[in-house]
Amino acid sequence: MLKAIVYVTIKENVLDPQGSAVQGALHKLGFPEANHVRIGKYMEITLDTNNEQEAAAKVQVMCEKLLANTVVEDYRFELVQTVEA
Amino acid sequence: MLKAIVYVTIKENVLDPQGSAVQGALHKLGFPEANHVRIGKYMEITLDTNNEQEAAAKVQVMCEKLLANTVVEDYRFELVQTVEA
Amino acid sequence: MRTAVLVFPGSNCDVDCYKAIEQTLGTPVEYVWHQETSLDGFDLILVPGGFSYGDYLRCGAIARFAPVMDAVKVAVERGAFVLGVCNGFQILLESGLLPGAMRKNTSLKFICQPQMLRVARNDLAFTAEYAVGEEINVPIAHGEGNYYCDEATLEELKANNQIVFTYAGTNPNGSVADIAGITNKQGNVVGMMPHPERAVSELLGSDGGKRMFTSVLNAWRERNGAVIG
Amino acid sequence: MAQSSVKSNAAKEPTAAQIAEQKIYRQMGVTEAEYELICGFLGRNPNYVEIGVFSVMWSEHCSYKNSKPVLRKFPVTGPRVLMGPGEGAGIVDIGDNQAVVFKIESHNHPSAIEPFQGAATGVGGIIRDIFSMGSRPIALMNSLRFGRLESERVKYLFEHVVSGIAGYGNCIGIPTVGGEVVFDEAYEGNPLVNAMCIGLINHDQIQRGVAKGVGNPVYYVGPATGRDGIHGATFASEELTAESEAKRPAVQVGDPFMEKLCLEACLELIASGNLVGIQDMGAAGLTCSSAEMAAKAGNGIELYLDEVPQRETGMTPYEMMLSESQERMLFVCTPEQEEAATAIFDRWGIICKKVGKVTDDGRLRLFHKGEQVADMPVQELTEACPTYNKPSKVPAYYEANASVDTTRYEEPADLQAVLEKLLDVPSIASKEWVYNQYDYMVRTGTVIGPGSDAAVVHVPGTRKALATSTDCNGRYVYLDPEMGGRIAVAEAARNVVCSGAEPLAITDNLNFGSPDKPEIFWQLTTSVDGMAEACRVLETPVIGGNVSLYNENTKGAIYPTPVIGMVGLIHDLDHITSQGFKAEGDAIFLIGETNVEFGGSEYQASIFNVVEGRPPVIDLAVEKTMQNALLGSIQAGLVQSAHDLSEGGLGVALAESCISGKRGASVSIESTLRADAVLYSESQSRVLVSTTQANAAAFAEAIGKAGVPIAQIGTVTGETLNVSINGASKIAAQVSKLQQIWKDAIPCRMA
Ligand SMILES: Nc1ncnc2c1ncn2[C@@H]1O[C@H](COP(=O)(O)OP(=O)(O)O)[C@@H](O)[C@H]1O
Ligand SMILES: [Mg+2]
Repeated sequence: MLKAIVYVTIKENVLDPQGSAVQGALHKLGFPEANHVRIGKYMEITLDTNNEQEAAAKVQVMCEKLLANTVVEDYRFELVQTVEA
Repeated sequence: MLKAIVYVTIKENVLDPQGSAVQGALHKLGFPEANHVRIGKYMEITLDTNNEQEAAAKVQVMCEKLLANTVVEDYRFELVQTVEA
Repeated sequence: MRTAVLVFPGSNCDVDCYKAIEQTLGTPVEYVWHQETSLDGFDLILVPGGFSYGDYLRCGAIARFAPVMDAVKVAVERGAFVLGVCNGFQILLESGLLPGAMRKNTSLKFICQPQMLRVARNDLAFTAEYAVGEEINVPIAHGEGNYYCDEATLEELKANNQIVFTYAGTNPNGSVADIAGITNKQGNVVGMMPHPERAVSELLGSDGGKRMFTSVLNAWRERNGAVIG
Repeated sequence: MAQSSVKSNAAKEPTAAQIAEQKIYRQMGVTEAEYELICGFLGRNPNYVEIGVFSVMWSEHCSYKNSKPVLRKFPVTGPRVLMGPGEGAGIVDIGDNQAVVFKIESHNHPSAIEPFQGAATGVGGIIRDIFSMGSRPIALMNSLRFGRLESERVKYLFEHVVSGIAGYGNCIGIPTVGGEVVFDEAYEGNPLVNAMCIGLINHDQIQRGVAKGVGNPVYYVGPATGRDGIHGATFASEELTAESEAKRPAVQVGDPFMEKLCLEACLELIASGNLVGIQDMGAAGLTCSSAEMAAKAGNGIELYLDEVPQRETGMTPYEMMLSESQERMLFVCTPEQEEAATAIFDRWGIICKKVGKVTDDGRLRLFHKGEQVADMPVQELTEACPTYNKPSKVPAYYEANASVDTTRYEEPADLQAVLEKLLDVPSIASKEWVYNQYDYMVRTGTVIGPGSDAAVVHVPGTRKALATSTDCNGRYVYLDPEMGGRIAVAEAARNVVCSGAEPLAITDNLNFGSPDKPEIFWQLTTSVDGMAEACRVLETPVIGGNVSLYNENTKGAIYPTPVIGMVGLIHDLDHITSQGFKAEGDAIFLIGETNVEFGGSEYQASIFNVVEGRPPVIDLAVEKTMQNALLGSIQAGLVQSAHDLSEGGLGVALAESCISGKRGASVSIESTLRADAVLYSESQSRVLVSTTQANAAAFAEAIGKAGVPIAQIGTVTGETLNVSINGASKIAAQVSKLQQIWKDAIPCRMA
């Protein structure tokens, strides 16, 4: 079986309220060295298939259609083999 | 400079409503092979320091105190060297 | 004028939209389930607020794939009036019927409060009974109403006069150019974060949203040359 | 399956003999005497599943073993009561075949550990209690207590509890219309999170959780069961210790979206008539719901646990029975109704699975993998838990307070500075920071949202409305449980009356420390005496409630905090009244009598930094007369605004009426009392009222005729609050400035 690991991040030039808020909170917590914070999503999708090529094509479609909103977000993904449980 | 890459995931046995909803949506979209979806957070924190050991200790504290809710979430992180912009 | 109120799993303001039509217009109104594939015969389509699919992943991201959204596209083509409020606006953005995307409010908090809006144009079916520059009280209630679009899109919105409402006073959520509501180029699709359906009677604190409904009814009448409806 | 497989734990479970020998039941909170009883009922030693099921059914949370004798003191009947304590929620008639359903519930312990999910699932649980009666939920309330808003931990708890409540209520689309928040050292480390839900129902739609009809199928509805919150029920009945910290996985995660679907589908099922009985799976999940449904019908139930939808692999019967996974329901229908019933859940995309059947043997039998794994008598599970009459003792602090002279404080020279300081106290300050995070308008029925004495929600399709308020002053209850208990009920009723409503009934949440301590048990019983007395005099029976004991931390017990949730009926929308001054020139009246009463007051606590002496005295007959007279005047259309005097006395009430109305007032008072008492005493049964000049005389006459003290003390005017006492100016403050202090107090501390 394959597992797709998908990273969705807010585009570099889009102001990210969550990242800014966390950065502010880190400063307040006493970490002034945290000078740039970006927050995104990390998704793990187990796929009932072993065909890497096919899987990659499908995950790409999933990302474009659903997992990321490409107006504001970028995405990338990796496929890893998992051992059958 | 260093960049901390933090992954926050929902603990294995804790319900992930978001993951379940996305899994359902993927099925309806025609991806029945997506059989287990978990959604977590992905964060990048640029740190104004080059001391890896110190940075690791600090990021650990950030995770425990702010970035992860350790009651229901697990976290892990990596430190990578970045080139000065 | 026949009105459809779409119902997605997790829609909450469907009832409020329905009541607003019933009470302010008294024209026929029906709930339409997200699995329906046709909106034929409906003149006004309300995409209500709420938390479709729990707003999990992104607000409106999952609802956009409901069969009824294909029917909405068809209806838009034939010129039906479409109003998306709050989550409905988010769904219209996600489905590409309106440009842009939503981010979390800058405060990262859900905000529910009375809100003053400035009407930017009154040559639309939905706003004809307001004056340009008029300030109206229409409440907001959202966690992700921080409208975003890139520079080019903003220029285009301005050039085409697609901004319908802006926040008067303090911008509550950080939206680009204080945008509270926009329309498509044709002017028959409007999306807005504030809730006009919650502002149709002084008993509830404001009737500032009422004229959006009476306006669209008039527009429909004019279009159809009808006397009653 | 991709999930890493979890090996069955069944093999590791102790045997019946080991449970007996090693007294394993004691870890589950079962005493030796209780264990002996259970063995007697079974005729043998219970196995692990059985002792687990008994332990949750016999926990304080489910059995009320320590509080039952106390709860019996409450009046629970009245001409309007359709259903009192016993079912999920109580029901009160509001005429025209309609009724109001409401109940309050606590989620204190889970919220202390995981504030967001703890509070969220608390809200989810109380909503299920309401819709499982067949009722459409129309409003949520919440009553919160935290430590002082200073430490980072308190701020964290406060912030996340509020967003947990908001997250759940907003998503499910039920307006959170009001509540209360109090900050006091007494709640440091042990916050209180009480949530109340109110619903509407037609008389003929009222459901009962009964498993009637031998042979009928039993259905499970909602998301799959996981290992969430196993032993949550016993957990809620223990003190918070480092040890309970280690039980963290006991926290459940809420899914308001799932509950929304469940709510709509269940209401559709009920409207379709295709069911016999329905109950939510709350504390102790499948165990409690199945045992109670069977017991109420005098029947038994068989459950086939392999059929139970499971989120994780390898779950044992013990885990399935004790799981507190959220958003689940259990219902019984006839075989003829099955098809129609399951079709409804299909349409909403919710799991609906047959998991058992109703039997005639009065036993709860569990089957798993072809074997019977438990066999227990349901009446004994639900009814036979011994109740305990705990020893009670008057605490030393109470005796000592008898001789404290609460008038000995020196009157401060600057009484305006006192007002400003009080407005900055987070417990008194504006709660906008909290309620602006709640969608209080969804369903477009909220006529008066958060920020007035009571919230008012329209009853759709009628001229009627419901008013609701939650109240409890823990300091008063601590200083004098009997008086404090009376005041809690009276104040809740007064708030509801001020909004133009006739008080109907209450639900209560008894938040106390450990009843094993005689002084705490005394607080519990004595305060219930006071509450019960007030309920009788004010004719507001108790139709349900909740008990949360063991609210202690390393520093000791919380203040005894019996929170009252009151619901009142507004007979006509025209009667709706709010606290803000309405128009320039209106006459301002103070009704009720003021005495020098500083014990337990905000003035005493904030200015003199002590909580001592006796709290204000309340005469319930006087209160009742005052409320009747005021309500009569409101209904007669004589009143512009009404605001009850509570924490901070007249001074704070005046400021609040000015701020809410965005108007000033000119007030001058003649009094033989010291000026600080005139302004900041918390004497009971008082209300600040404004009327038009035209109605002033009629109002004064109506109140006076009832024998209630009344004085016209000023007029609404300008943009400043001016107060003079015996001719000397004591306060002259811009309303905008007072408003700033009051509004900024919480946001500034949270920034
Ligand atoms: N403080 C109280 N005052 C009055 N009734 C109470 C109180 N606490 C619990 N009850 C009643 O006892 C019954 C059992 O309560 P409970 O077990 O909490 O119900 P549930 O199973 O819905 O949680 C309910 O009807 C409840 O209203
Ligand atoms: Mg009050």
